[in-house]
Amino acid sequence: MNTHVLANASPVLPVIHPAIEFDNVSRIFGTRSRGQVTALRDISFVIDRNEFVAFVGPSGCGKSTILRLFAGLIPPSTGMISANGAPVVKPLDKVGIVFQKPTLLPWLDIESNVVFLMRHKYGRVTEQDRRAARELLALVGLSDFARSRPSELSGGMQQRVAIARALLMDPQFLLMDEPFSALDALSREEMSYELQRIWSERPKTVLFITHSISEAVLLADRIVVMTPRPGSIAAILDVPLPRPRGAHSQENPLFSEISACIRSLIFGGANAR
Amino acid sequence: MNTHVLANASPVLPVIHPAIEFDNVSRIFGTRSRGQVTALRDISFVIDRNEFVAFVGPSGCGKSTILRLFAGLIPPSTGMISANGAPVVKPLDKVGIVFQKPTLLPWLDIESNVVFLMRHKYGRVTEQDRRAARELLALVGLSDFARSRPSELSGGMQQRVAIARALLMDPQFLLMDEPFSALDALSREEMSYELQRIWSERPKTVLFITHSISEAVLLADRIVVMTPRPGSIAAILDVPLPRPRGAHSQENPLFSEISACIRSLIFGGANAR
Amino acid sequence: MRDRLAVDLRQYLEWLAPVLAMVTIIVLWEIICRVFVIPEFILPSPSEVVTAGLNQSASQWADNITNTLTVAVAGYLVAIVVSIPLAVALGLSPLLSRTIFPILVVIHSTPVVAIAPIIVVTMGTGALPRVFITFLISFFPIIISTVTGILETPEELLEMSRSLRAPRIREIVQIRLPSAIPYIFSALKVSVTLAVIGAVVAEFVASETGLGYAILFSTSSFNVPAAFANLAVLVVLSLILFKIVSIVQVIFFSWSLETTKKK
Amino acid sequence: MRDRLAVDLRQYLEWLAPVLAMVTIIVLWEIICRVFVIPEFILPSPSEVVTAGLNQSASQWADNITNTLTVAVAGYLVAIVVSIPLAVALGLSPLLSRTIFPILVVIHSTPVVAIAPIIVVTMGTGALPRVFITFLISFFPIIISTVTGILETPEELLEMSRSLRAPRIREIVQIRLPSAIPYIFSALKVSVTLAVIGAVVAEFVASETGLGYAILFSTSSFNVPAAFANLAVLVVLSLILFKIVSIVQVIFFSWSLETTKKK
Amino acid sequence: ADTVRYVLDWFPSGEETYAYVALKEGFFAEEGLDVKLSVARGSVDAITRVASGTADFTGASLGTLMAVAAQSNVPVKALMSIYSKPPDAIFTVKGSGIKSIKDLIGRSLVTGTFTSSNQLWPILAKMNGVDPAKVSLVKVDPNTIAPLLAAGKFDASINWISAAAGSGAVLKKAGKELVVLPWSEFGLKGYGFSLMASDEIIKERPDVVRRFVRAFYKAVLFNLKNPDQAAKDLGSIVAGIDVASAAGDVRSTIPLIKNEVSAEYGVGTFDPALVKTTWEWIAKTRGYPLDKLDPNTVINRSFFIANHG
Ligand SMILES: Nc1ncnc2c1ncn2[C@@H]1O[C@H](COP(=O)(O)OP(=O)(O)OP(=O)(O)O)[C@@H](O)[C@H]1O
Ligand SMILES: Nc1ncnc2c1ncn2[C@@H]1O[C@H](COP(=O)(O)OP(=O)(O)OP(=O)(O)O)[C@@H](O)[C@H]1O
Ligand SMILES: [Mg+2]
Ligand SMILES: [Mg+2]
Repeated sequence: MNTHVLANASPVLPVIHPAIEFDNVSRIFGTRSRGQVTALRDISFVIDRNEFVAFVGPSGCGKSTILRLFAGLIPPSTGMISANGAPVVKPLDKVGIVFQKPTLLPWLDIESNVVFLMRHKYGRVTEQDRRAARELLALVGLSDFARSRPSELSGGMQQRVAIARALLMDPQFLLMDEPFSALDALSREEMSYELQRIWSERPKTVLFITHSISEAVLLADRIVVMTPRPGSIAAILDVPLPRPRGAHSQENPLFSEISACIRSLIFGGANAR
Repeated sequence: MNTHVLANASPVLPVIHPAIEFDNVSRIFGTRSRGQVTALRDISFVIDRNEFVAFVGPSGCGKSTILRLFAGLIPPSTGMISANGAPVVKPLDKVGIVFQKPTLLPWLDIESNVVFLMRHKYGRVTEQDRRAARELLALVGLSDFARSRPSELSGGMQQRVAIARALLMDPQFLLMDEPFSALDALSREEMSYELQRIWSERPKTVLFITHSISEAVLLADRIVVMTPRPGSIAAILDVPLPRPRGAHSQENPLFSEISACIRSLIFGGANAR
Repeated sequence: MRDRLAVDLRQYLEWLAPVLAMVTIIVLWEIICRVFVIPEFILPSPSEVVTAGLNQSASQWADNITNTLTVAVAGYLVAIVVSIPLAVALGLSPLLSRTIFPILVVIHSTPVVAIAPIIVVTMGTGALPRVFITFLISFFPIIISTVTGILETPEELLEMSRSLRAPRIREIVQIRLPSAIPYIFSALKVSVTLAVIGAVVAEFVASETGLGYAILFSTSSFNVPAAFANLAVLVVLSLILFKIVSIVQVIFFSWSLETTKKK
Repeated sequence: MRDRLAVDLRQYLEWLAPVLAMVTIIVLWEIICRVFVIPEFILPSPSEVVTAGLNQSASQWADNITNTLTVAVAGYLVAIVVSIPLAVALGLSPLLSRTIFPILVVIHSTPVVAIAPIIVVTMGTGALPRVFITFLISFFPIIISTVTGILETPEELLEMSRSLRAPRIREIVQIRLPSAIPYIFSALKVSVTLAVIGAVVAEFVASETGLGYAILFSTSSFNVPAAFANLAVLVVLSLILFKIVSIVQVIFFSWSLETTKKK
Repeated sequence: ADTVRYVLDWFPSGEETYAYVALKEGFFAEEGLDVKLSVARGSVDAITRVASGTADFTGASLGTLMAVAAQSNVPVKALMSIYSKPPDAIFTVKGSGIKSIKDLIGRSLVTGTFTSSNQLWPILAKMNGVDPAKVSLVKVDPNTIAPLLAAGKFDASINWISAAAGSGAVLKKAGKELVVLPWSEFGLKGYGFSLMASDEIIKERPDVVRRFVRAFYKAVLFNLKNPDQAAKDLGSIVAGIDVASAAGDVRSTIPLIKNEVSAEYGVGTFDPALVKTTWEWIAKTRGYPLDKLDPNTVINRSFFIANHG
């Protein structure tokens, strides 16, 4: 069903490894009430370096699990995951994650929360980091809240802090789990553009989970559409819309075409494809 | 700026009190870093009995604060809030709330979480409640997870549990704070229809916070559009689309008209109206 | 397969390690006693302790253990039964808390020996004063931890409760206490060993039986190995009670350990 | 304005209530002693205690207080410095935890009196054995609570840390310990009064100065009012230390009390 | 000056004045001794401290030393006897009708939990034709005995004579009068409180030991002659001593030191026969065979010379 074939099948040329590769990955959770639950079954896909890939699919289909698998936070039950050709056996280096929940540290103020990942990973925070943090806070519209505690922020504001925090890391892999879910239409659009700008200025491989089809089409190079029970890949779609994309992209007939296709995959069942 | 005038202005006829009334309500938070912060300023609106009102507005404009004020969870700094004509001075009775976070109890399984509000409010849970809970779990697509613990559920699944939990209360006031934010397009649409069905079968006053403009237009009788800093009401729009609404409603030109109007209010500033 | 073996080995090691540690300590202790010829009245060697233990009649052992155990468990249960409701009251009323807390600190920091006369004169010399002393020594951690746990309940859960206008008692029983469980059990573990100490101290003050009495009696009659034999049994009792508390948590409140075990 | 007054009154009451409670207890105690003519050698009346206290010379008071306070504080600090790193180690290694925990339970449930001779023989009769005894008595709650707190760290924060491949030490210092703060302070409060008791017990078994020695000495010479005077000062010391710990939490870790105060 | 360490076997009181008198009256200084004092918690603790080298000298019960020596090879020797009679006694209140051990039948008796008297009691009782089972005996914290007696919770108590003054004062406050029945009058014989030293100091610094014994002996004699001054000396060094009550305690110890035994053998000496009697009592109470210990091996008579004071 996958539209892509493993890229490293050619043995002669110097192999350029894909950034992310899932090869027949399954993940089973042991639960107390329902025994073994298969969250993901036989997931295979390949993401190239600096590609922007979106994951869409119904709630509970295993999107967050894929993110955690790739980040090396949980091991796959079977199958093989690799990053830049090396198997993922422990948490990846050079990863920035926006988790589904903001997970801010309640005892730090907002600016400290933004630089926290730096401090935590490298043990120190330079003045330059702090400046970058303040710029990112401005970018997400929270300059006034640098000294506030997370508990004083609204849900959407907390989520924006989490985004700023991950961007500050300038990671090679940016993994975002429904980063804009708590944002209003306006902030959402602004953030989408900013994310695209950052991504084009400093290319990185982005794994972007969303439940907004239009957001996926707007942002992604390719879209992985998933189905649940057990989580598996229904289709992987290319989005050949020209970049930079913006409000105007939505007028491109391709946009609505791809959107409709995803919609039919999700709403109408995978066979409709 | 409000399009509605207080309903109880006529002194002769027996007064029918509005379900929800905010009269010049402001709310100031004391913060450690930034002193007094005005989250809401001079908010006035009236919601009639069994009306479905949606609140949209940028992140941090005070939507959740309005919900908490009406629920009586926090007092207003100035102004007057009343429910059915009586001032709100303590938490309201007959209220069902879907908070912005799922706030499930980690030590209970999903079914027990759904009936928990019953047990907590009334001290006991009847077999009928349990049956209703199972029906609601089926409705939100989580029948298989009745015996799971919240930690075994995905973000969207947890949110659906929170929705089922509030619906079980069959409250006179249903307050929902971005209830569908973690849901995918499909679940979202399904849930919207179910919510409409429930609301029409057992009418109740619904205060529905969302950041999806189309969702607001699809569901609400009226839409309160808010602007931030400090949070105030930009406009209150009627949505005279015929009910029952569904996918077909989106084809009604009124739908896009109202959507555009809201969009311009949010994106283009309130003056554009 | 190899993974399976590793897991087995690991589990095996988990049981073996503590036993091994204990055995090592005891063997080292024996060796040190022998090599440095440490006199038994300062530190008897394990073998001397065992001999002394075997010299004590079974009925005497049964007596001592029963007496100490009964008092320790009774005092502990009283401490739980009194402390948790009191902690709930203190957690909910800052005024009450401010008023009562100093008194509790005073009670807890009063050495039992200093008030032994009052206790013995008012309560006599039966089991009552001993249970009371045990209670006095072991109640404090439960109160402090329960109060902390009750106050640390996540605000969002409390807001949910308030939104329902649930009676206070249900907010406590159904929300605050369950979320305070990790705190409560941390205190219950501290208190159970304090209860054993309490029972021993109580026997110092007024008793003719029990392990504490036997320890002090043996010491006072210079039979240090016998004192250590009783001490060893006392300590094993403590370990067992501690383990029981841990097991109760694992069985009945396993969710409170969830973050620990999730992988 | 009326609200303002109510707030003032309330704050006033919050300070007044505990003082009032203490005063009431003392007055009641005096009345009971006088009405029922309770002999001073069982329960001296507050006035007799005060008289006895005034009879003790200022230099003696200073001596007793300094000695007990120094030992209590030193033992307490040692307990903190030893327990928190140890707890971190135990919290992170289940194997170590399984191995060491039984030993800690054994240490904590050994009555000091039983091992006093060894301590005195090996450490002499100076301040060292007393600090050691204080440490022995007060370290346990800190370990138990810190371990619990470290293990109860929200999984999502740990996952964040793991995703950064942060060194273990930073996970502990920057995430686990801060989120264990409510647990740690709950234990620090218990331990500080235990440290005072520890200092007193240490003086019971090996010392010639301090409040604990004075209590035992006065009791043994039937000077119960003097014993109570020293007991009263001891208890006040305990209260002050307890309050200091609370204040440290409020000043340096106020966020750990946030849920408590949010309205 | 030579520094030595003396450990008291109980808190400073009228029965523990000797070291303080020797300090205050300059007896130690005269011998060129710099004496450091410490306080143990009972005879066993005191002997343990001397045995383990934490102190050089102590004053403690000879019977305890024998019991200890019978258990293990403890490197401590008794040098000089001070009490030539056992201090154990029955305390009761006037009007209780208890005038002898026999009168205790059917009455209630309270005692300290860990006092060595408890082991003597059944033997003494039997010797006086009393079935110990017919006397209810309750053990409590020693500090609570006097209050319990004063509160009338018990008919009598087992105490040491040296506690008579203090207990008498407590009873007086309750309007009662103390009656003391020394066990020495009911058949108990043997040496009590004695001066002891560690084998180590005996071996390493015999001269210092000799001088210490001489000074201590002077203090004992001073006590006999000037009980009030002895109490004052104690009070001048130890804060919180009630001098009047301490003087009473000093007086109550005089008959233990100066009596028909000391009249015969002299204060300070150990008569081998009485030493043997002391051991026989100990052996009986502990259930030891008589040959478990040669009682005279715990005594070193080479340092005390009666007339050098
Ligand atoms: N407890 C608090 N302390 C201080 N400020 C607060 C507190 N709660 C809310 N605020 C402030 O009030 C404003 C409104 O917050 P609110 O949560 O109502 O926003 P919202 O409209 O729900 O936003 P979102 O869509 O992001 O959830 C924000 O600026 C926030 O910083
Ligand atoms: N720790 C766990 N224990 C048991 N089951 C789990 C666990 N984590 C996830 N699952 C199960 O795995 C499936 C996929 O979960 P996941 O969180 O990846 O979904 P998702 O696609 O991110 O959904 P959402 O959009 O709602 O966040 C779900 O059915 C969930 O119940
Ligand atoms: Mg997810
Ligand atoms: Mg909100």
